Amino acid sequence: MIRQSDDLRETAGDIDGVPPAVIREGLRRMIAARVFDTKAIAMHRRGKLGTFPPCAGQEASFVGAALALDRERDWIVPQYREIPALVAHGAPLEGIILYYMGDPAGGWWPGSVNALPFQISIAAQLPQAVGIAWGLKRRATGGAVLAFVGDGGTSEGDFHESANLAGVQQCPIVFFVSNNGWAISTPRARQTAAASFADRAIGYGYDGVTVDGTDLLAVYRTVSEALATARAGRPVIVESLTYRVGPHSTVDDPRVYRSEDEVVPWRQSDGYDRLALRARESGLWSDTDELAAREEATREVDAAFERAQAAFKPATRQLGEHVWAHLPAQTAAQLQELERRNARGERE
Amino acid sequence: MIRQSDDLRETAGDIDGVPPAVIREGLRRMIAARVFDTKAIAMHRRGKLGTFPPCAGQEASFVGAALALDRERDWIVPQYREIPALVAHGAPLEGIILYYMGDPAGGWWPGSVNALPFQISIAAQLPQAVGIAWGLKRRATGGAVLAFVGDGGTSEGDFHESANLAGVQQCPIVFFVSNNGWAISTPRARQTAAASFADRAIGYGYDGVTVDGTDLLAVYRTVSEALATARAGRPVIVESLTYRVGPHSTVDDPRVYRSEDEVVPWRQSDGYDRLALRARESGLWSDTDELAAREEATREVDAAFERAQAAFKPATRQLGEHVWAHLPAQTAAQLQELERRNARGERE
Amino acid sequence: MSEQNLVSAIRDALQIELARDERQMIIGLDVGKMGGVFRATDGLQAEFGEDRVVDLPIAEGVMVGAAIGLCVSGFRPIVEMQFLGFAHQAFHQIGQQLTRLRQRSQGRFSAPLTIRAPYGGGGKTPEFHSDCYEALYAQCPGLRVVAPSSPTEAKGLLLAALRHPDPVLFLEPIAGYRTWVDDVPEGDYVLPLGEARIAYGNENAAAVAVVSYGLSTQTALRAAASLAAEGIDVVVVDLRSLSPIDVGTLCRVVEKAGRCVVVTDAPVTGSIASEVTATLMERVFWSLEAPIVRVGAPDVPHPLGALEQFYIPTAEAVADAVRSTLEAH
Amino acid sequence: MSEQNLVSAIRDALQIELARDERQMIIGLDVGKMGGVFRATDGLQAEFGEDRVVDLPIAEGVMVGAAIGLCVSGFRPIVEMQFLGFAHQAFHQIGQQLTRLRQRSQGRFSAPLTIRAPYGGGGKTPEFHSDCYEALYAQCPGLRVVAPSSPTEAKGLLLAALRHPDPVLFLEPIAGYRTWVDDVPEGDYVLPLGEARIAYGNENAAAVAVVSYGLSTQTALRAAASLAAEGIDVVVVDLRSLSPIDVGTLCRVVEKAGRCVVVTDAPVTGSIASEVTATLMERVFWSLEAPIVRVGAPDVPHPLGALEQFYIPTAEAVADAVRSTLEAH
Ligand SMILES: Cc1ncc(C[n+]2csc(CCOP(=O)(O)OP(=O)(O)O)c2C)c(N)n1
Ligand SMILES: Cc1ncc(C[n+]2csc(CCOP(=O)(O)OP(=O)(O)O)c2C)c(N)n1
Ligand SMILES: [Mg+2]
Ligand SMILES: [Mg+2]
Repeated sequence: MIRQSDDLRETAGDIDGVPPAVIREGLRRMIAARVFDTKAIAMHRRGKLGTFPPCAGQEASFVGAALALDRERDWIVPQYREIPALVAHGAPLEGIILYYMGDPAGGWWPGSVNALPFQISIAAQLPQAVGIAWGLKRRATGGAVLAFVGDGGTSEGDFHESANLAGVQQCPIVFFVSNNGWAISTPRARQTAAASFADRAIGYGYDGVTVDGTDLLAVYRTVSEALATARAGRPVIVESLTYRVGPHSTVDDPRVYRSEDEVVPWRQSDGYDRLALRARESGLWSDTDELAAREEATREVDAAFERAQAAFKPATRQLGEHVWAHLPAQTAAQLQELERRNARGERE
Repeated sequence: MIRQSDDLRETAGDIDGVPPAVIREGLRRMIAARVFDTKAIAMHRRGKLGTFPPCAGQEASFVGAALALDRERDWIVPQYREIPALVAHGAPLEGIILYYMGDPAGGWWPGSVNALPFQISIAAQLPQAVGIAWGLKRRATGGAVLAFVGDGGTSEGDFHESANLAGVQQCPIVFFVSNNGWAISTPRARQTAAASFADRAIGYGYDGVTVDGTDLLAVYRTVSEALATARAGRPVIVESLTYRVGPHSTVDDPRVYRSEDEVVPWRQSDGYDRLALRARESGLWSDTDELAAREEATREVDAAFERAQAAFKPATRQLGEHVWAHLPAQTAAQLQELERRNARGERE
Repeated sequence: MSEQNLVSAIRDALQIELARDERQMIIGLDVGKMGGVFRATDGLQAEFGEDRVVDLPIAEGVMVGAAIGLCVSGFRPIVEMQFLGFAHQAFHQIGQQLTRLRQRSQGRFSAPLTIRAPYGGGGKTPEFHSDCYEALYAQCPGLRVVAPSSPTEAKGLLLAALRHPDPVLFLEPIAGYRTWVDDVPEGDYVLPLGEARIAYGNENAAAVAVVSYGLSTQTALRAAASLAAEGIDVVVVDLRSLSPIDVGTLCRVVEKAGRCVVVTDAPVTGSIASEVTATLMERVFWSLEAPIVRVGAPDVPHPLGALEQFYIPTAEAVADAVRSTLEAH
Repeated sequence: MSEQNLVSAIRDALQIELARDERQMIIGLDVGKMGGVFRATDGLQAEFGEDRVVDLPIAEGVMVGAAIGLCVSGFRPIVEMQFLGFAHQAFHQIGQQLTRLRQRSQGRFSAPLTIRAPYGGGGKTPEFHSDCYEALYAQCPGLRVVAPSSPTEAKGLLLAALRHPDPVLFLEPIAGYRTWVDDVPEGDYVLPLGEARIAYGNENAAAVAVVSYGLSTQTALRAAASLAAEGIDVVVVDLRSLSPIDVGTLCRVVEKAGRCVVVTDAPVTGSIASEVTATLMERVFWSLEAPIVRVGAPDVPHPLGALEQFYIPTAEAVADAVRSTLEAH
């Protein structure tokens, strides 16, 4: 089999206007996302990881959106499921792993990564996202914010207040609604009577657009355009139509509330498979590439889990770290007392 | 001058499809609203009434909306400015006066009046309105809820969560947005970038409509239709375009934040004047009617103020009344102690 | 009597009340087909229908607010707050609307609803799922706050809450859902609301009174057992009701013992333990032989799972406090 | 020094800090042209521009949340909460987001912002405008809570808050806005955050320590004056910082006096007075000659205007408590 040189293929021509380098990176990252997901679920089963939210089915959506960002100046404000997006933006895997091991030391990214930490309270990160965008604008950085929220999250007051203020302040922000059909056991249809989440934008005075979230190219192009609009001071709501193929989390059993029939078509329109097919046709991707990507991802993920496990040293001391800039004296005393107590190993 | 008999005029023919009886009641109630407003402001100046929110400019909007209701089965959920609507629905003036005198004894209406009390926290009454509508539907009463909120109130999370849930539960509710141009000193344009508040409805999966809030007939017809839609399980957002001609409250001075030029055209399109002109042309209204209505209103308002002042007997005892069904023993003891103390008249 | 864990006792109470009173309904997140994230409403939608057991959009504020409105329309909704930590989103509806409907309407309307909320550590949950926020709600006049300490207690107190004319926040210790097992009375079983109970020991013979509630009562009971082995007799007062507090029982027992340790799982500052201590200070000061000691979590947020073991107050900490109280003079 | 009332002292501090640090901005309701409902930001938009003094839609949650985000982008917003009672709508953003950004990001991000909020009675306001909700916020680890008791204190503490690396909730007693008048130091004037002060009396000679903060310090001072006329010497400890509390000063003074009255304008249950009392119980029990007494409002919501006169704790109530404390034995 003749294998084109990477260089050649990187310039072999766009698909749907998306450059080959992005397509190949997208494919690699989707593979890596699946590898990570699978490993994380396995580690949870072995008791090595806490409750974990798999993203199977949403890889194209998360990766496509993140690749549209300019890592130097654009920000991601995540909820908890958008791991592939954060990784594409530069967040280290081991931090993510440590976080899901229940170690707060993992919940952050180095200063070069323009992203907030995970945030668990549904939609409560959105007001902060608007504030960041507002600040970027005031500083005239040209940067924009990509704020993630789920279909369920759109029902919260925080979603509304944020989307509305973004319009008023003309903030450079894209609200990315991952409409994956479910909020735990609650189907999209019980989340709102609206026909689409993109339609919400009308009520805030800007544009909304719905995109096929299993089509990485479409997501990439849509988010790229949305970011351009946002940079000009007009927020955008992007609704990504996708599906949570797996459980809500590693402690959820979706069979209780949905039939496998519903899942099947979504498995069949897997984002990676769809793009890989087209990329193969265009000579941008091959079995060898796939294998290599999978091997590399496995190596990286395994190494990250090892690093995380080595770094995992939960300690009483961490309880009070970074709660305050100036830890109050009484709290410091409480924590010292607790450290002494815990050091004696009296815990049941 | 020949004066038609009342009977004749009540059947003299509709204007814009609104029956004469409604038109005449609307005119009388708008006059009464203005009389009440004026007296309340005067009483505030004389220190006999607390901070009071005048509704000048919005009479047509409030009265037109309330007259569309079926008092037997429909509910009003007010904020604080909708006094003419509450009065049209049966709320006693003296209760309203007592409330604004700062006496909690005034904050309620008799059991025959389907309305919640005033509620001051912006938009926080809306979730309750949805719950009432939900309950009316479950009881199959055929009743609907008219929930009032201001342009400012639409920015709150409570507005969104309520509007969205109403759609999901298909509640018989009409959200009546009194877009009076201002939220204290904040102009409508800084409240949202959306072109209209009616457009919000799209994002909730139902219809929104904007109506000229200085045209009582238009408001009446629009709310009537909206109620019919709502009774069938489809909520409606009605945006009433109106204007707060007076100050936000008796302690506000609008000259600080808006120019008198802006107010002039609204004064000129006064809801009463507009409708009275047409009613006069149709033979439904006359100077005599106007005079009679004003005299009657003045009598009623004066009497209500007198009754309120006679009833006004603030007492320590009231502090704990109706806070609990079962007042906790310690709280009862605190209040007894306080009653004793206050009876000694030691207050500074 | 039948052996039940906490979830099952709660489900039992819900089932009884939905069957008995058709005004009762359950609303919340994932309470329908899924039966709630802890399965406390399992099977209830199938039994009582989609009109009475209703899955809602994710919006805690309107969840509580709509429940208030449903009361006005004559229903008695039971709100399942998925976790107490998410009631923050509904704080204005709980602390300012739910509690004031009655007074604002001078008694015409009331909101006799119950909000059930899992809370407390032990589950290694993500952030906000375990924080002990109960003292925030005990500051809301007009709202009762109740925390059961066993499956039997849960059944009896929940049925009482569901029938009470005042709104109740009913706190369910996550750590107990599966692990607490009890012989729970069958059928209708109602405990009084607002009365503390003696959960352990003899109030006339105890050297120290240990005051606790919810999860911390189990901690106190473990401490009591180990102290008994050392020959130290304590009496454990389980508050049950955090608002209002049963001051009568509390004072009676502490007056007799003369020494007292108050246990909470919450950060100690501003906690229920502080309120209990202040109340005792005012009322039984002259009977105290030693300062009352609060045992609680440090004043930092409930940590992520891996640190939880270091954070939650232990039986040993309670026992130490009892010992130190006995040594104090 | 210049004679200033509370509003003017606050405006002064804001003006100084906006001029000094261009990261500072003011956001909130009606803070622009109108200069805030109490005029505390009067003229600041004209001086610093619409980018730095910004009127927002009515949405308290996003007001605080966006301020957090602005901090991440390098700004230091000052949020004017129109009234403390409306911070309930932002309770999740304050209690769970603002307080956790630093820990969640392991110190990378922080939110050194200040929320200013009018609170407390005396203004005969509509519901929610006067309630003393401060103890709710003192339960949020990661958030400082400060309440000044005079114009000078307000200026010094506000400037300290605006420069502090931790978020601060700054409580402004409505009753003091126009009526408190002081000789306020001109120019930059910063007081320490987290230290209580002796507002009156001699801690070495006082028979009773009266602990208070914000509005209640003025009440305590009036009580002190009338007690002095009777020959009773008290020392008034003005907490200034409600979270964290300056336990050192508190204990030192109360230990010396041996008797203590704690005053709050809030419903007494779950109040700052309860926390102060519990802390003193643990730390200075052996020095106490009488039970500590809390003086506060009854456990009911702040009433509508006409009843306010019956509700707010009076100097006479404080003086009575002091007298009863002296009689106790
Ligand atoms: C404020 C709040 N309420 C409830 C929860 C519990 N909860 C966790 S995930 C989830 C569903 C979220 O659904 P969606 O927004 O669609 O995101 P997805 O999980 O599908 O990615 C819920 C209700 C929460 N974390 N925060
Ligand atoms: C939650 C909340 N935030 C702030 C306020 C203070 N406030 C009282 S009235 C008002 C303006 C309301 O404007 P709008 O909703 O347009 O009603 P209008 O006064 O014009 O009738 C504000 C901000 C409040 N009452 N409640
Ligand atoms: Mg979803
Ligand atoms: Mg308005």
